Amino acid sequence: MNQHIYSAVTAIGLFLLLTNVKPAWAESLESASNSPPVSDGIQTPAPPLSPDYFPCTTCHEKGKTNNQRRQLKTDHTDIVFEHDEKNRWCLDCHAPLDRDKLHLASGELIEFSQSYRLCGQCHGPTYRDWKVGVHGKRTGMWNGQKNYFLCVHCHDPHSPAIKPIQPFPAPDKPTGKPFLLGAKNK
Amino acid sequence: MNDTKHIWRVFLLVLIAIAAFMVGRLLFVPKTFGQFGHYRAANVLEQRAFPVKYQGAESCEPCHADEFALWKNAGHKTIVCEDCHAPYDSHIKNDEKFADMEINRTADFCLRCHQKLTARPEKFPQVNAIEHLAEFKMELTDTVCFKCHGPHDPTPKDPIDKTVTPKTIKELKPK
Amino acid sequence: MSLNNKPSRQLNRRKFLGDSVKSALGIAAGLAVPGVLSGCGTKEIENFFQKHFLELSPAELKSLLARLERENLKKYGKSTVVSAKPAMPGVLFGYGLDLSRCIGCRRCVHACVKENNQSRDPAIQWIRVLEFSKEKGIDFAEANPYYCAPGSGAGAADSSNKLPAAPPPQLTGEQKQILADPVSQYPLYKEKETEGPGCKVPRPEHFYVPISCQQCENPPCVKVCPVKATWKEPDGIVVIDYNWCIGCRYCMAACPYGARHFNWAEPKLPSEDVNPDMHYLGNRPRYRGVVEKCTYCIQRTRNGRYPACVEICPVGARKFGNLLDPNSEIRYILEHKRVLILKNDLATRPKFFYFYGL
Amino acid sequence: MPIVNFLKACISIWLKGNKYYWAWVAFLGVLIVSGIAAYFGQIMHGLIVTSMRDQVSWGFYIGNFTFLVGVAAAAVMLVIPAYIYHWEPIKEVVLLGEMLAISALVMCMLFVTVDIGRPDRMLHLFPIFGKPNFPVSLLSWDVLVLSLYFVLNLVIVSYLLYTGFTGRHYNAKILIPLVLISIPSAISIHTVTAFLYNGIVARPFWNASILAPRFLASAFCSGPAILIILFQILRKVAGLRIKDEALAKISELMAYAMFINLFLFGAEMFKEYYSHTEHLIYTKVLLFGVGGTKVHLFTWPALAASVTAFILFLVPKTRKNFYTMNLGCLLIWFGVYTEKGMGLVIPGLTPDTLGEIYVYAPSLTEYRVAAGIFSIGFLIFTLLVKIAMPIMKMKETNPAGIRLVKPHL
Amino acid sequence: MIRRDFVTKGLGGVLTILISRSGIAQALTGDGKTGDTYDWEQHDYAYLIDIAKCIGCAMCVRACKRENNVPDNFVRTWIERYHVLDFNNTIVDSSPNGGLEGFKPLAEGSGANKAFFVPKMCNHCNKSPCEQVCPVGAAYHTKEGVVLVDPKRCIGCGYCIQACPFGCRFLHPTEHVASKCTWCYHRITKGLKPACVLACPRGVRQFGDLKDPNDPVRKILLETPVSVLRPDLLTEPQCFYLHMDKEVR
Repeated sequence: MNQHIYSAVTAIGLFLLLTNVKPAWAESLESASNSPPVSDGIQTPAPPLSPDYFPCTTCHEKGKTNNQRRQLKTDHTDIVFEHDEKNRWCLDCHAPLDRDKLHLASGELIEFSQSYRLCGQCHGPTYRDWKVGVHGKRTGMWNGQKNYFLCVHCHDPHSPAIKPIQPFPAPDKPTGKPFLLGAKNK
Repeated sequence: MNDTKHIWRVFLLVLIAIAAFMVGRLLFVPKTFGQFGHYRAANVLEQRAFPVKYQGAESCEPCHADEFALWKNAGHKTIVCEDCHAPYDSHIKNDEKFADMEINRTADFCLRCHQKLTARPEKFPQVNAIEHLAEFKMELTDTVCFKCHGPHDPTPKDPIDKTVTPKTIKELKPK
Repeated sequence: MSLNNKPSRQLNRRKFLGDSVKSALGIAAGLAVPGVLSGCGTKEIENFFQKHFLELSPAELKSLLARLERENLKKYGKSTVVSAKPAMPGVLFGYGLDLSRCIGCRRCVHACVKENNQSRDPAIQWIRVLEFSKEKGIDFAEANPYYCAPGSGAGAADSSNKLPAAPPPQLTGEQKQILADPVSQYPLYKEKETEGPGCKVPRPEHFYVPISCQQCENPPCVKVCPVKATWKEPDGIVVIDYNWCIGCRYCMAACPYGARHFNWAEPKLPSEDVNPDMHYLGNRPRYRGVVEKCTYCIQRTRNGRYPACVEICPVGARKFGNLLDPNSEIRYILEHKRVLILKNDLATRPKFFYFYGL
Repeated sequence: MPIVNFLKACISIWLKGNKYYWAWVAFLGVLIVSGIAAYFGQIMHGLIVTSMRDQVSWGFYIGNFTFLVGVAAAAVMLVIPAYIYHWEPIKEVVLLGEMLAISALVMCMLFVTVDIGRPDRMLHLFPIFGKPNFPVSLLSWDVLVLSLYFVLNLVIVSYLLYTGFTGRHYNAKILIPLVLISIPSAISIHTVTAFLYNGIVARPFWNASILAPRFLASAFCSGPAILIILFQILRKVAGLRIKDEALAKISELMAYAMFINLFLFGAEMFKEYYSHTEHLIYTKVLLFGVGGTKVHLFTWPALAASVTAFILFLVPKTRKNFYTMNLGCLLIWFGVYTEKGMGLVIPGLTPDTLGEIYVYAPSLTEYRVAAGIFSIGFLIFTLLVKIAMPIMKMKETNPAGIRLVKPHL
Repeated sequence: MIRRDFVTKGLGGVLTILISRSGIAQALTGDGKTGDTYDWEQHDYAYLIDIAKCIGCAMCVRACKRENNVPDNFVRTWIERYHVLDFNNTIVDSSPNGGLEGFKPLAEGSGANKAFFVPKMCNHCNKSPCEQVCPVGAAYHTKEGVVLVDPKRCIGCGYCIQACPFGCRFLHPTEHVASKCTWCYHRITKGLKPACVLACPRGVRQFGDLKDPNDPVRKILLETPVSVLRPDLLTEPQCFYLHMDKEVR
């Protein structure tokens, strides 16, 4: 019973959050509609899903779920969850009854390839920027067909802050051939 | 021999000049000049002694507790009382009221913040006054804003004009 | 010879002047001799008499491009396409770089090297990524372009001028794969943590400003070129005719952004790394002794594609588009974001806009 | 064919000389050969054999170029009083001054030639053959005025020598207009060279409106300083009769020029230090060194040398004493050479526009090429003087001839 | 008589100097003897302005004028409005009287792509050019980093007004001395915020102490890239800006 109450409270909280946020960026979304139309047929590379796990329904049976908020002990122990972990948990995003899908706050089930809609629920301004191509990456043609990248291509959905990565090699320091006045470069 | 005399005279002149300079310096340079730098240190204290006029919202609470409470928990809580009223010291002196508080109730004053301007951040609540009032079949007059919005709590639930209530607002607003 | 030899009055001064002009020309020719020495063979002779790019007739241009393709085939054993596609009408290119996203990973630098056939040794890199501390802000006196260099600890390497030149940077296999297929770097957060020295970017308390040619609207480099070897194209790209540049490096002194690079030695470009998609004004192989610079990947952008640095950027910090198109990304940035340009006071009016996406 | 005779005469004069002459020529010849060899290496490998890099893209060559443009321009200083005001004592040294200008200009052109990356495309700088970016690029102006000044001097010198050789008096209707044109072009070669630096907004050290006056002032020091020493050598070696009065007058003019030069330098330093903007770092490179730059080690001795020379030339006693005069000349030469050579180029380019400090010091190739070019210049000057000498001497014994030298002292 | 008088007066003068000097020193360093715990060596103030938040209401300008008795037609802090028309064309207005009367919408069809308000004031530069040029030592720096004008010392020559790169000084119309923002020195030394910070309804203006390790402004300055006006002049302004656009000069 407790967990039902918990998820109901979260859902309501999320809903309230969204309705509060909405007026601020809904207007901007309208103004952004001048930019190239973003249909839901946005071309993106395949979402980065772990081939070991996907499809999730190989393990998670459809229609069944454990709504207990808990520390995972056996599986998915590699997932570090640092995404507002105090206020949310797995089933806020993953559809409880169909693990091959995600769900929005409205309850609508969406494919993993549409995960940006899920992210956009909370990150309104970023979603707006992403749609017009200012946040996130695009490849292709600057005046034609563009490929989008999903939020989860750069951000680990479970721990979204960008992690430091290995840089490519540094440039050479210029080396001269000084004669007599050999000097150290600082 | 004459030469030494000349030298002494020059020496004396220089001495007099130095003395005159010292005396002049004593007379004209303020006492605390140069104590901490090339300036008059006493001025730092003079600057500090300048009277404080704005005392902040807390200074209003003792007398106007109700308004303070209303304001403290509402949308206008970031605006200090003295912004719309007047500085504390124009109202209170030596802990005693000596003059009435100046209050600006004009719509113009409200619109200083809430008139729609492109330069304002998008999220900030702002309206085109004429259009906004036209929605409620009102005209732009002074104090018109207070018909629906209380100055201390601007959400339309505590208006000055008690004939306007959230319910009547809903009725006024065109569908 | 005799000093008493009286010259005839007929030897007029005009003749004398004519002679002296001839001798002056002779000296001028003498000055040109070392130049002729610098290259022998028909190729150089053809180059020597080649006209300025803007004065070529269509037929001449065609044969010139064909000649360059032949040369490339001979030199690199690879068939290449050298185009001279003109600017599209109604296009003015603008570039945006999100300073709040850039992590200083230098992928753009190496993608640019690969795309634009830059010399690998001595290494020429059109993009320079500068590291600044957040506390000091953009202060060029504090800039560090050599962050995360091997053996440098945290900061720049303390190398001596006398040391032999360090070997050019070697890319690891994984890095080469990323350059070949930018999508392979995703998901970004799965990158292996163990490889190479421990230096990772972004380093705490630092931010990064990649600088390449700013494609100024009022370019000082074009102004100073004594031979009109560099000019601004109608789409705003500042280009160089590598067959016309005399290598005086006046433009390098004049550029406030350090965007121009000189071929101090014969550029080395391994055949297997040659990008066969070339543009006459862009990434075709350069010669020793000429200046080169970023052209917004003219060979890509004139065909509607994004520049290579935009395609490789793992965090999507780089944006590109048409400034004249009100629906373009770059216009959105200019209209909605906080924009910064470098050295604003010089009134060069760059079309490279740094912005804060946050 | 008198012109052939003249050339024949020239060659026979060049082939005559004592052992000092031949030792000097041989010495120059060795340096020239070494320079040509070094330049050949540079042609083969590219400018990578110099120490210049993207961060410091101009160096020793351009520094020498700038200094020598000043030397060339300084000939005008001797022309103005001599020809316009008919001031006799200086008149006799004008021909030598113009010869020096010619050799300096040859050196200038050679320094530019060795500095550029594609000397085979030099012709692109000239009209008809190329596309000079004429009114806009200061370098194209420089090409124009340098060529003009070079041709003018060549014509004037050749004409004077030739008339001298043929024993006629020069035609003032030809010579005076040429000289009149050469005065503004002498000023303009140095002004344009100053503007060439001055117009670069990206390099604040150069982007100072005071640069052109400073250039002119220092040119009026460095050119005559070399001349004074050369005159004395020629008096000894070639027996040319140049009056002490003339030398003293030149050194007096140098004192004034040096004062203006130092004053303008001081004005520049005041502006930099008082306003203390981010541009100060270049002045710091010049005066104190930043991040390992070494140019400040030369700046202070050069400044001291300039000040000392100023004092030496200001005081009549030391100005007229040959030891102190020569010392002053050497000091001035050192001072101006440092100030306008590396003292101009290095702080102008270090740190580079993105703040990087690359410590530039010339490579052996650069030294060898520069030495070769200087030798070529000295050789040209030696050869020109060698022709001028007998002609001028002859005139001394032939008062009916040209009035380059007064018949008697 | 006269001599004795002179000597006593002279001695007295020296004594008063000594006494008053130590008194001022005590008052400034707050050693407790004067009942004042404020020590000017314990503070290093900085000011932070977040352009993105500013709505241009000019409450700060009003508060400043009232708090500091700023004469009519002059302002110590003011607000500029930037209208970026396209990427090379910007209108700047400081709507009448430094924004004191508030801002009105621009005429229709001005077609601004982007617009924002920029509050400006004395930057209290660490290396202030105004102080550098003052001939009489009337402009000075307190140990907290506040640039002040001594009105009794100032001769009204106006040199500092020319020297300030930010246009922050003006000649007082009646006192005929230079006048400028003091960061409300009389308030901050009593632990209060400057009047403009107090009056700002949007938290655009923040005032902090760099010597206080827990100060929020100090934290922002350390962790966020902030801008200053005219950084190339190396005057080291102590007013920092957040979210500054390239157009701001």
